[in-house]
Amino acid sequence: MIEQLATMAPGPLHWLVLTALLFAIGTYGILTRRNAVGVLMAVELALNSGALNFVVFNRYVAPAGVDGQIMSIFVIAVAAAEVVVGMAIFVVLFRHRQTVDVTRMNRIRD
Amino acid sequence: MEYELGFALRNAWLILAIPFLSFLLVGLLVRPLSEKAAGIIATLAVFASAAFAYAMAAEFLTLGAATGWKTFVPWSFEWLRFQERMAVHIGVLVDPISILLLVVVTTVSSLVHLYSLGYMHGEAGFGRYFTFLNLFTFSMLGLVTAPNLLQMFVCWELVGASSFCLIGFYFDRPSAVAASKKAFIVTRFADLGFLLGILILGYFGYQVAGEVGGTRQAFDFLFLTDPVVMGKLNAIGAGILGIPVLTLALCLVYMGGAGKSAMFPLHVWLPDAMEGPTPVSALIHAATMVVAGVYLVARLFPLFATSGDALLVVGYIGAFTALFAAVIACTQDDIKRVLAYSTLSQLGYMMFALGVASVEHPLGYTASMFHLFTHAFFKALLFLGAGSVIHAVHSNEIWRMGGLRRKMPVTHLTFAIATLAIAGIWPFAGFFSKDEVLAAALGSGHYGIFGIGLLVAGITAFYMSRIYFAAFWGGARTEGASHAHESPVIMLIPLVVLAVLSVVAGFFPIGEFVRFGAGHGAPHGINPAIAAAGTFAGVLGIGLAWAIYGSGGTARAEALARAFGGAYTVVRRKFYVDELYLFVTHKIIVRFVAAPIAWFDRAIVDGGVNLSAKGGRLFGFALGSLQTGQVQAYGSWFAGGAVLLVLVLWGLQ
Amino acid sequence: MGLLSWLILLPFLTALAIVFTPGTRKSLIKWIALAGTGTHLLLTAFTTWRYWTLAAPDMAEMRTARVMKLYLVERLPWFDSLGIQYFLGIDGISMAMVILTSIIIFTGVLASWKVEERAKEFFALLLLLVTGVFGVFLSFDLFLFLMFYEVAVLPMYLLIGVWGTGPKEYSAMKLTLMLLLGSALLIVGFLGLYSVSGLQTFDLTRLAEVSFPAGFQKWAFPAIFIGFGVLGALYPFHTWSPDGHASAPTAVSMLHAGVLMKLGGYGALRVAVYLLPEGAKDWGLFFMALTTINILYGAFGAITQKDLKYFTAYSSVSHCGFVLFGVAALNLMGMKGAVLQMFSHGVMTGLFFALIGMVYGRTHTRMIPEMGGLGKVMPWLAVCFYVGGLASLGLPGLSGFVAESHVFLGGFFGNPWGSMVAMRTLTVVATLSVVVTAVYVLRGLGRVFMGPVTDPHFHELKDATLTERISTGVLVATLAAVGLMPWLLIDLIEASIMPIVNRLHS
Amino acid sequence: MNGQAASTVFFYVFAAVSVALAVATVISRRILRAAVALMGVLATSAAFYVMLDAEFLAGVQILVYVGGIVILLVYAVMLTRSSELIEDRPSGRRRGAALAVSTLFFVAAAGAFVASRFETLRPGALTVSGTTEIGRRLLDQGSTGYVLPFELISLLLLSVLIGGVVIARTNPDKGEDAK
Repeated sequence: MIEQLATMAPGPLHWLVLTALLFAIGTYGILTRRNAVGVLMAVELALNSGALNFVVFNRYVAPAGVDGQIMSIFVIAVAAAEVVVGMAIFVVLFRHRQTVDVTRMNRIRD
Repeated sequence: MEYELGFALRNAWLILAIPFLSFLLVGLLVRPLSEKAAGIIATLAVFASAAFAYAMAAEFLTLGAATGWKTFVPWSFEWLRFQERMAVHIGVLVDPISILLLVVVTTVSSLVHLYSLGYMHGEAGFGRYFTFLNLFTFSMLGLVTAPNLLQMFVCWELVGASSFCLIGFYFDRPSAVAASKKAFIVTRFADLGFLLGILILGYFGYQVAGEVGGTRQAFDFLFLTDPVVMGKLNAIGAGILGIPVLTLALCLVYMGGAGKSAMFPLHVWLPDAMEGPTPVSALIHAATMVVAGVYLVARLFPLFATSGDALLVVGYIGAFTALFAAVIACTQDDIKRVLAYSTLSQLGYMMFALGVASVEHPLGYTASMFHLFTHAFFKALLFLGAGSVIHAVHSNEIWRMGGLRRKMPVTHLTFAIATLAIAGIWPFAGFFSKDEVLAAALGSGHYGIFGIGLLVAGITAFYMSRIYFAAFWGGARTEGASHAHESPVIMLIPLVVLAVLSVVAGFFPIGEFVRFGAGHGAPHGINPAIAAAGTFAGVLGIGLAWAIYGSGGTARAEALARAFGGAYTVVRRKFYVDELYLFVTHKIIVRFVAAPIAWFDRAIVDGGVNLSAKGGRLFGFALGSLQTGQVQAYGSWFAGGAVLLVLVLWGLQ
Repeated sequence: MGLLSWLILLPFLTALAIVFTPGTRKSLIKWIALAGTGTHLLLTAFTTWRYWTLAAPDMAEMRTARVMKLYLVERLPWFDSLGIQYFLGIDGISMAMVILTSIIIFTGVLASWKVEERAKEFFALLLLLVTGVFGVFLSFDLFLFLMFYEVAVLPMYLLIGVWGTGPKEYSAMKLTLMLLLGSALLIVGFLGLYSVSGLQTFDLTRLAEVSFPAGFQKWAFPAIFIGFGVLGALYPFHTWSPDGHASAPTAVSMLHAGVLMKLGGYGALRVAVYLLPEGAKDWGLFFMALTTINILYGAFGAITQKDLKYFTAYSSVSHCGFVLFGVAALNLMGMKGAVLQMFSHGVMTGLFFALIGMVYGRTHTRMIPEMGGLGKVMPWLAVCFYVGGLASLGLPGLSGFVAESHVFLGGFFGNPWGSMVAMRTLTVVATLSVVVTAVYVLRGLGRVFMGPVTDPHFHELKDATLTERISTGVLVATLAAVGLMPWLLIDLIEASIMPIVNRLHS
Repeated sequence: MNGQAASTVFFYVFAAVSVALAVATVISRRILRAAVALMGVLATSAAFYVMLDAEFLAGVQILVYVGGIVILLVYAVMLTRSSELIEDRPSGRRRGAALAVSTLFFVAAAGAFVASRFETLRPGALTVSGTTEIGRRLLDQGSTGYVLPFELISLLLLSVLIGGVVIARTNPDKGEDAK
């Protein structure tokens, strides 16, 4: 089996399907997680798959440049910023409502 | 007009303006200040119109001989223009019958106004009473002088409305309110026919006016009774159900007349209308308004004569009503109701007199107008006399009166004159006119109608004598009757004047100018055979009444009533016509039409609206449950939707 | 700034003045409202005079004209790229409606003299509503027309929802939604006119120069007619009217039944029949039949009503049926009758609702069976009520007769584009309403005002106050004036109806 | 098994691990465990970067993501109450919906990729050193340079730093309100 696998060198399609899968899993997490921190983690997952995607395209479509990689760096930076702000909000939120369960954060409805 | 008109005819508008301005003045300005002044001003105004009407009549009579009694419109102005050839002019039409009616209306009206000053003295709403009375006089004069169908209809409705107001004068009495409503609604129903008749005549008149050319207006009587126009109208042929258009239109118009003149089966409102003050009954429900129907037929008589069939309808319904009402009158105990049925019966007389008239035998036309003329005086007199009695006894019931002969000599004498007049005894007015009506029926070959007329003459004499004997002869049957005393002078003056008129009116040579066609209607002498027969019937009726009621006791009357048994009850209950109406209107119309419609509206139509609203709401709720306020749920929809959209777009490519 | 703009602006400025008045000074607010509407009445009188002097010379020429002639025109580009203009003008029909509205709002303010709760907001909204109504009657750009229409409808929602009685939220919602449904149809129709004409304009006078294709007219006419019909209580879209009127406060009922419902007939005549004559010919008989149902159905519906306001509302359904019936008859007499009936019914129903408000303010009930003998206690109100009632059953001498006789004649004379037999039959059926109307009017009023006084408390009630006498007196006088001198109104409107008729015949 | 084949096998192994860890991240009921799984996913991503010849990025990934962000997350988790560390399972409906949406997304995306025929692309030879080039481009002021976004990101990070402190700072007044 391994031999068989070894003959199937990963082309762009494989990479892209992988990133799509990771992104889908991230989406699933965003939509189901009840803990706000968990939601944030799922977001990181999705962001990460996005960054990976950039690099994949960089590698296969424009190997002469590094623009994709630079984009990934930006993604990572933005992700970092997002986590910081998100965590700060969660801390405040937790302090006020004693919970970070997003399913109970439905006051927007009223 | 090539003839020089006198002052009155040149200023004919005054005949309408005087009572109208007086109505406004009294109703809006004077009444709130002083009720008494309102009454006096109103009365003066009506006397002024009476004087003016006499002046007009005098001028017309002097003019008439020269012009051949030509019909003309001395004054009019355009009031309402529907479209070209369809304008309505308010104006004054002068011809023999309108002059006749003008005299009758203003005379009776002014006497009734005078009488009311005494009769209504001290009543609450004295000023209101005179306001309405003035309004009525104005409308009636407008009706009489109408130069076209529309003005006729307008005033027709206005007399109806003022009659409504006056019947319901004692508006805190439920019976008066009910009676006023009934009168208005029943006549309104009849007016529906009138309105439809106007629509039909208006439409075809408009077409004919177009063919004839010129600037003539479709609604004008002068236009409609023009021989050329009548010929064209008659030639239109079948309308619906094979009935010729003209006949149909005239029958519908007659329906209006029958309502106002209380012909069977639209008569039910008139007896109830006696809830109004007695002078009102005398003026409106005996002498003037109720003859409007007769007047309408007479006004359109050339058309009716052209159609022929419509005239037969008029004749038979009139004859039937005359008999029907006379029979009922024999069994009623309320003096005003007896008089009301008597009025019905006499109106039937006038109607069938018109019905038997034709182009070949136009005597009925004259006879009808003659009877209208004399009847107005003696019937008004009867009502005012009855009012005087009621005023004294405080009851309408004839069995609560009795022996008033000595206590109220003037009232008694005048009432006796009126009774003899209506019974058709020479030399009182009724004799002449009744004789002429019967002669017309016989002369035109309507023997059946003649027979009915003769029979009714006898019955009339019977029931009138009945109330006369019951009220004035024998001994006082109640406290009220024994303490009765004569009415004040202001009430007696009209009685005396009307009594004099009831005696002399018959000698008035009305046939000289009220006639239809040339030559035929020449005044005729008394036909001895018919006169004898009529007088015999009258004397027989009086004698019978004397035999039964002359003693003043009720024993013989009760025995007689028992002898007739069920038939007596049926007649006494007025053949149950009222009950039938009540059943139809309340049970059927309200319960099976109005109530279901109201329900249908709320339940089905509105229910449909509410259902759609509910549907919308449910849909909203269904969507609303998606609004959880949870970002993740929104996210699911957003992401799913976005992906689906991409897929759809992709699929489309 | 022309005269017509001032007609629209004056109520708006009055509303603004009220907004900037402290809410606690209620009597000042009322006086401002009264002054504004009183001035408006004078301005309307002046406009009438101006219109009359301008239009009188053209009257004869209008008899054969096919394009309506507007006076005192004000025209400014607004959204130029879409061809939307600020386009005001006036003709006889508008003039009659403006006079009506001005009278109704003046008397309506007087009739609302007793409003104490949030008086400031009430009067401000009322005047805003009226601004919209004036705008509708004066604008001849369909877009502007719709805009003013919405301006008129939305305050209505608040006025009923806040100051109403009974199930007011429900009624307000129903009324607003159904009216908006109507305006949705109108928007569809108007956009159709806009695009099919190919002129890139909403200008009514220019659209009137276009002969729209028959296929288009066939669907656009019913859309527009029904769109206006909803407002004019066309069966079966009338159900907002009983509930809405029953819940609305006095002045709003007056304005709504008196004026806004007239918009239905006005638009049906002005837009639907005028612009789409071919559609009108196709659908005339159908709508005649529908409005015949209206007429009788409303009348029969009124017989069994217990609540005075429902009673009047059903009567309005019947009377508004006459308006649309006259329009659908597609001839001069019918359309004249329709406009006359709009005016007449406007005044009459304004009077009714004003009186009901006054009676209710005294007895605190509107249920007919609970009242009785009030004529003895409040003779002024009783007389006015009866005058209104007699006008509504078409008594000659009051305005109702003039209008109804026109409508009946119009219906009976019919038009060449439908079956004459059918049109006549429908007219005959419709005339039945004169009897039914008499029945319900006399029954209802008889119960309330006649007979013995049923409740001893009623003896303590007072007759009308001065403001109430003025407000009802003005309305009664208007009814009588139109009834006695119909030519005043007929001369005003006839020349403006002729182009509509002539267009149908060309 | 040559180098090429080895890297192919590595790809599949890492992919499987990555996906498994990702799934663990989103379905684990213990937040701390999820955080660890996420760390694993990010680490495997670093390996992917290496496979894609982006060594610099791999380093950044380890340093910033795994070392910074995840630790931050773990800290946040630590700060919250212990009862929050184990979360309730989301409702079946929501999981179903989320599964449907994510599956749909995956199908759509994968379908798009398949349809686009990317497999025809072959990796070209890298002409420049990745790290050097990144450094140069980031600071390049020319038309192909990223100096402006770079500066903006720096600003963003600074403001986030300050903002985070401001938001999370204990405010005595607010604290009173909360009670």
